[in-house]
Amino acid sequence: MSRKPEVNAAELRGRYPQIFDRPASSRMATPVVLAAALAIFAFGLVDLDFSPSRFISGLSQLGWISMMMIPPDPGSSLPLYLKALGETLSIALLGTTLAAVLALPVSLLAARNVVPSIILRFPVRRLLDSIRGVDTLIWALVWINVVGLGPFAGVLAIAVSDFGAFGKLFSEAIEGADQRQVEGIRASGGSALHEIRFGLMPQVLPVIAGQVLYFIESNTRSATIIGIVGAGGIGLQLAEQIRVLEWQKVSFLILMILVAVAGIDFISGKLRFAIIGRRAVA
Amino acid sequence: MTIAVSILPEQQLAALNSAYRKAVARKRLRLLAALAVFLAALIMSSIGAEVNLRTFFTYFGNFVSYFDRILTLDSGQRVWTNVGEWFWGLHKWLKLLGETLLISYVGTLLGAVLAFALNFFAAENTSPARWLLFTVRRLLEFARTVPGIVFALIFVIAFGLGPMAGVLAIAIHSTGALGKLFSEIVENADMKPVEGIRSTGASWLSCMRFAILPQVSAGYASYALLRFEINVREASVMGFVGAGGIGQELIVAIRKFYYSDVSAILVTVIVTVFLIDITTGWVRGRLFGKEART
Amino acid sequence: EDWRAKYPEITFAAIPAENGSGVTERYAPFISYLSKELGVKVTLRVANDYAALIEGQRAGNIQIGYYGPASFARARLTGVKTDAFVIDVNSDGSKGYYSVFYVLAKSPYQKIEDLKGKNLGLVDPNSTSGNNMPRFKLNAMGIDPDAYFSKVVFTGSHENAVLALAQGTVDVAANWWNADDDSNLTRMLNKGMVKSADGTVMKKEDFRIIVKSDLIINSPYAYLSDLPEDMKAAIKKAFLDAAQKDPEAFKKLSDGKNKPWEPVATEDYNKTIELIKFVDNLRKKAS
Amino acid sequence: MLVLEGLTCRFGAKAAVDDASFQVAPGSFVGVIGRSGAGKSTLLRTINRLVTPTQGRILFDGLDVTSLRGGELRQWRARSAMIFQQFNLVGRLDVLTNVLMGRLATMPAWRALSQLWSEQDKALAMSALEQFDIAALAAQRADQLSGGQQQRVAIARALVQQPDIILADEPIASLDPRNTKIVMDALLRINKHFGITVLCNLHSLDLARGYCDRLIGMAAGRVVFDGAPSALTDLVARELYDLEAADVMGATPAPMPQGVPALGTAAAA
Amino acid sequence: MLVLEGLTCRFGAKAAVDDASFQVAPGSFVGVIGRSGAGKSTLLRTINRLVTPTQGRILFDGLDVTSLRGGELRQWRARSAMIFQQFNLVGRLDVLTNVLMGRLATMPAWRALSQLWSEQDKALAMSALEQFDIAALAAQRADQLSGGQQQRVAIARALVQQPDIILADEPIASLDPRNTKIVMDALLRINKHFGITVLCNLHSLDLARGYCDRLIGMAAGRVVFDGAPSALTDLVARELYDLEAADVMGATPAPMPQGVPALGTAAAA
Ligand SMILES: Nc1ncnc2c1ncn2[C@@H]1O[C@H](COP(=O)(O)OP(=O)(O)OP(=O)(O)O)[C@@H](O)[C@H]1O
Ligand SMILES: Nc1ncnc2c1ncn2[C@@H]1O[C@H](COP(=O)(O)OP(=O)(O)OP(=O)(O)O)[C@@H](O)[C@H]1O
Ligand SMILES: [Mg+2]
Ligand SMILES: [Mg+2]
Repeated sequence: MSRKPEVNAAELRGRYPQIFDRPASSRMATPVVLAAALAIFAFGLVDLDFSPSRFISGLSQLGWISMMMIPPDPGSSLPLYLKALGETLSIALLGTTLAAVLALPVSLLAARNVVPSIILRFPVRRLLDSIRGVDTLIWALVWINVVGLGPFAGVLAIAVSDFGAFGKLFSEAIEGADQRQVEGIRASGGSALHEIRFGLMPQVLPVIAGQVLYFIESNTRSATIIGIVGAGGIGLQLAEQIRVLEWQKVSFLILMILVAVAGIDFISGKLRFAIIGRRAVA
Repeated sequence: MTIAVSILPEQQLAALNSAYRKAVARKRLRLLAALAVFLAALIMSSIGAEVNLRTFFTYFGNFVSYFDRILTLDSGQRVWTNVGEWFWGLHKWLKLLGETLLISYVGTLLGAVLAFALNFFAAENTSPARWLLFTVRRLLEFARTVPGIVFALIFVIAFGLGPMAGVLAIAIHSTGALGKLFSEIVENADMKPVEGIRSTGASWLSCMRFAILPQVSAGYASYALLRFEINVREASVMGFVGAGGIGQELIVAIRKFYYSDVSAILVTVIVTVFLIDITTGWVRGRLFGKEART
Repeated sequence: EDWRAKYPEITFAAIPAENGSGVTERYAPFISYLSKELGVKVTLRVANDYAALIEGQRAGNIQIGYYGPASFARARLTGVKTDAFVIDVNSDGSKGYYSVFYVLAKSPYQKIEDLKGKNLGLVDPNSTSGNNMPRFKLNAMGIDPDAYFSKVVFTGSHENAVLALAQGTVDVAANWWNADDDSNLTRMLNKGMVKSADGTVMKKEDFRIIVKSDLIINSPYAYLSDLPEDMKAAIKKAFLDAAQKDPEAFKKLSDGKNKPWEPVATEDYNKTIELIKFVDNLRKKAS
Repeated sequence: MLVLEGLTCRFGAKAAVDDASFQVAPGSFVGVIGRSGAGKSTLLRTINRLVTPTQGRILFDGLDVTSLRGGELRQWRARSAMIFQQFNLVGRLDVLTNVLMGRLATMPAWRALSQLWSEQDKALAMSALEQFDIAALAAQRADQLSGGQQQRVAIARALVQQPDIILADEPIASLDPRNTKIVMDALLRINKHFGITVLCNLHSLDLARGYCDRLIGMAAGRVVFDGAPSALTDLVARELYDLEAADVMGATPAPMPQGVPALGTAAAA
Repeated sequence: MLVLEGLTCRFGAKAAVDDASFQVAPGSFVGVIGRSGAGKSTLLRTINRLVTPTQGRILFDGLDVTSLRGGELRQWRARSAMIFQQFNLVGRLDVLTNVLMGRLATMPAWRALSQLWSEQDKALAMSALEQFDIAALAAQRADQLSGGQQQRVAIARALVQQPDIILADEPIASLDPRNTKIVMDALLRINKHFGITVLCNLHSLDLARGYCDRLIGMAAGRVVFDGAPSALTDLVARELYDLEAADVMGATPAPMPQGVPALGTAAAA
């Protein structure tokens, strides 16, 4: 057994008072912030009418609803659902792709490591915020004025509103890129364009691809815009079936969406592998 | 210019080049095939989505017409000529905005806490068992894939009308989305500290608490803040369950063509988005700005 | 006739009076009839939002629209140049309907005064029978709904309002009503769509009407005012002849409940416009 | 007394450690040398049970380390402290907390998770830091320290585990000459003062000769040399490292290498 | 001929490089030595103009490098190739493309952006790779290579820039002894065969002595030594590194350090 070092606690305490008796301000900071966050949370629960009894009774109701969902059954509406799913997929794919293509150059302007000047970056960021702040319903109406009712308006509405989100997300991905690789290009005499093309893009494209695919997925699920512009869509069908309490159709539609999303996942995995190599995907 | 490389003899070069080309060709072929598939999908979609560029360019001028109208008061003047009239409902809107923020806050916090509790099990490098990894991942996938609105509709039937259903729907969806993102951060975390702490005889829980958490908490906060912002907008969709807030008010104004109200509410919302973006940017900077740069 | 050259394709847009999912199937035969009759391609668009239809007509790319009375009034009020040309006619020959408040029969509520502090389910901000008329009626009774009820919610559609009531999500719901055997409720009951929270199928006796409004004029079909006159005439004729020339298609539209369309003029909706103006005025007063 | 009996550790088909058997007497300072990939790291990690051996046994004072599980396994890890080439500190935690990590195995979970360290533990950690002249940095974040300072923090962490044996995996590979000396001296001090056994992987033969009582040479997972530093002839060293002995032994290279290496003669990758 | 005249580079109040003046003759192999934070990296980065100097001038064959902007600046960067400690390759691009990055400054932008490399450039890049025995890896992604291989790719990139001078910033700090030798030999080969000037930061005095014609010692941003390696006395080295000379010079330490260092006597941080 080894000898243990001897420790004189009192003496150490005298030598390092700030370690042993941290000032109240630094000791209390975390608990105070936590308490404040919890207080707002508790206030929210009360203000928003949360009640444990309703929650419990609701849970049993949920259990009952899940029982009603078995087995999933589309009834006679399968062709209708398939068509709606197809429409939704087309709109989501096209709209999201368009948004990504437009957002990429703009996100460069919003990234700190590409445009160091805050004066230039600020308006771009605020523009992106504004676009995100405008409700998708408004974008739908705006595009109906241009191209009329129909799926095309949905594509454009999705493209614009996702443009705002992508601009922000992409610029954050760019800011997180490894600066050393960019420096390597610069040191060999590359121009700013070269730095972006060879130093940044290989790094951020995988991240961007992941985000775009996630948005395609989520647009596939969302009901709002696609229904408003008069293009049907699977989300609308789902909402309708819940409203009329056709639980078996509901579960069938949910399954359809899950399968579609899994399909997108699978295909996108393959595509990403092809584009950026296995390692980056794994 | 200095000669720094002696060019190889023709023959040797040809051999190397062909080896390179062969290796690259496979990659390039895959890339081209992928692009072709993607393009084909795009073309099919544009047929399905009835894309019509001619209409688009012919009537593009109409793009501003809606904005033109919402920036006009009932009296026919521009909105900024009479700000008092434009923002007549500011008091009410701020209250509704507060409600929206509260819904989003509670929903995001609930979701983030659940996601936090689950994400270590969903990350390849920290999950204690394969079956746990699989189960939790499927669970998160389900929570993420089923649209928020569906949960809201089901919850309104289960829990009754009111913000609770909306908040729970937001919370569930946030759990799914954040759980995946959180676990991705964990998968990118440096495992050396974990090993260091594990080697001292610490339990799994301690390893997560002391080795993983300090590395990932900034990332967690960043994603949770982003989610909060998304949920602020999501909350408007929850209007019909009685959890509308400002979003519901906006939709009513749009549908009833109260033009100047639309722009006034939009401005209120956009200013809020600015503030959230600037604040979250600041918080992110505080949390992990310095480390990220060094 | 040169209007066909100018309009080789026309768009017909409808807002689902019932749930969106059924509308496409219901309209399909009529659209093909219309297309045949007019000699141009007719495209059907079903938007689940009034605002989309109004904006579409304003931009001029929806030639024919099927409105609710209130949304038609709203379109006129916001300057859309569109004219009503035919109107739905009920099975009893009347050209209007009513707004009613339903409660569950097993509930203790007998009159509106019993419902203070309860939840009211309306339909949609632009729905006449589902929002405007109920507010008008309540105002006449001296009730400010937003203060009087604990919650006032838009359920999104007439069906949803009934379902919300059936499931107890709201305590009282506004809805349209034609006659004892013709209302949204009876249509839903016939299809077995109404189930209570525990899943049992409900009957007519499970509901009770506690308030009934004045007559509301029926939904119009409207075309853009600046279409060529001969084109407008052709469209109007096609509609008026529909019940005769293609009875199957016509019947499908209303499940055989409606009589043939009758001509109508935009002026017939002046009262509705007044009603909307009244409701708008309530807005700034309320705050 | 640490005893290894036929210890084997495979990753797939590859045996990273292959049938290693030796004993380490208490209080000795043993160096493990060998080429990259020889299995040095895996050997140490297996002893700490970060890696589970495929075959063979590890005994410590009669305790069968190979069969431990759960809490007992954690106790063993606490008794056999590891020091890593990359320090493996938690960069975002402060230095003191990093050192206190060495006490985790001895305290109840709830106290640890809420960071309620006992006064005693704090004093222990501070005194360990003081021993290495970095007590003044206790409140700084670990990733703000230089490499040498970080490694000293890691050694302090090992020390507060109050271990019976210290396993150091190339503790100086990332350090400059100055810090190398500081860190190796610290290990030596622990070894001689407290009698704690040290098992230390080293790249540099010079250092191994300078500090260790005994050397174990590994190649392709097998123990190929075991003896006093003085017994390590150039021949053995050359075999171990597969290099010109002069390069291995760290003799100052001739001021200008004999003739410039011709093009295309660079060693194969 | 590279000439530095009173070169100063400040970050805020701190002068990372402080009034440095010296000349480097064409074809020489100059080592820059000094403690961590002495300003070695900043010196090299300023010469390449990755960092803009605060004061002073850099001249190369009469060209005033300090005043260059835009395209001319990029030409200069191409002429003064950098090699980094962390390699600074683009991990997701393949090895050949990484080497071709060295040609960017010489080709029209549109060709570069669409990756239409000329046959000539490709031959150049492939030959450079073959010189370092890694032509077989040309199609692999750079981040799949080992450290030593990556650094060789970086050197190949520097070579295809056809530079007049190579600035190497601790090129071997992340490498093991074996790769260290390979990389340093490669630099030496370039220097002797093609007469390209090499300016190389090094941590290890042994290596500096072994490979360089001339050493420049820095401390706190100032040039404190400039002369032949043989002129670097123990005294100077001690001053440079603030250490016992014996430790710096890499002489084999005594088999067992005289007496165990007492507790608390470790060198101050
Ligand atoms: N987790 C693992 N999975 C698969 N193979 C591994 C793993 N860890 C180590 N190996 C392999 O086992 C062999 C021995 O590795 P080890 O890290 O023990 O060598 P080492 O002597 O420490 O080398 P170095 O000096 O580079 O640290 C190597 O070939 C390595 O590739
Ligand atoms: N971008 C920068 N901003 C602020 N200070 C800097 C920056 N770059 C370097 N410094 C400071 O300048 C001084 C010299 O740094 P430099 O990197 O040149 O030293 P070095 O000799 O290369 O050290 P090392 O051996 O650690 O690489 C250091 O004190 C450093 O903190
Ligand atoms: Mg190792
Ligand atoms: Mg440096």
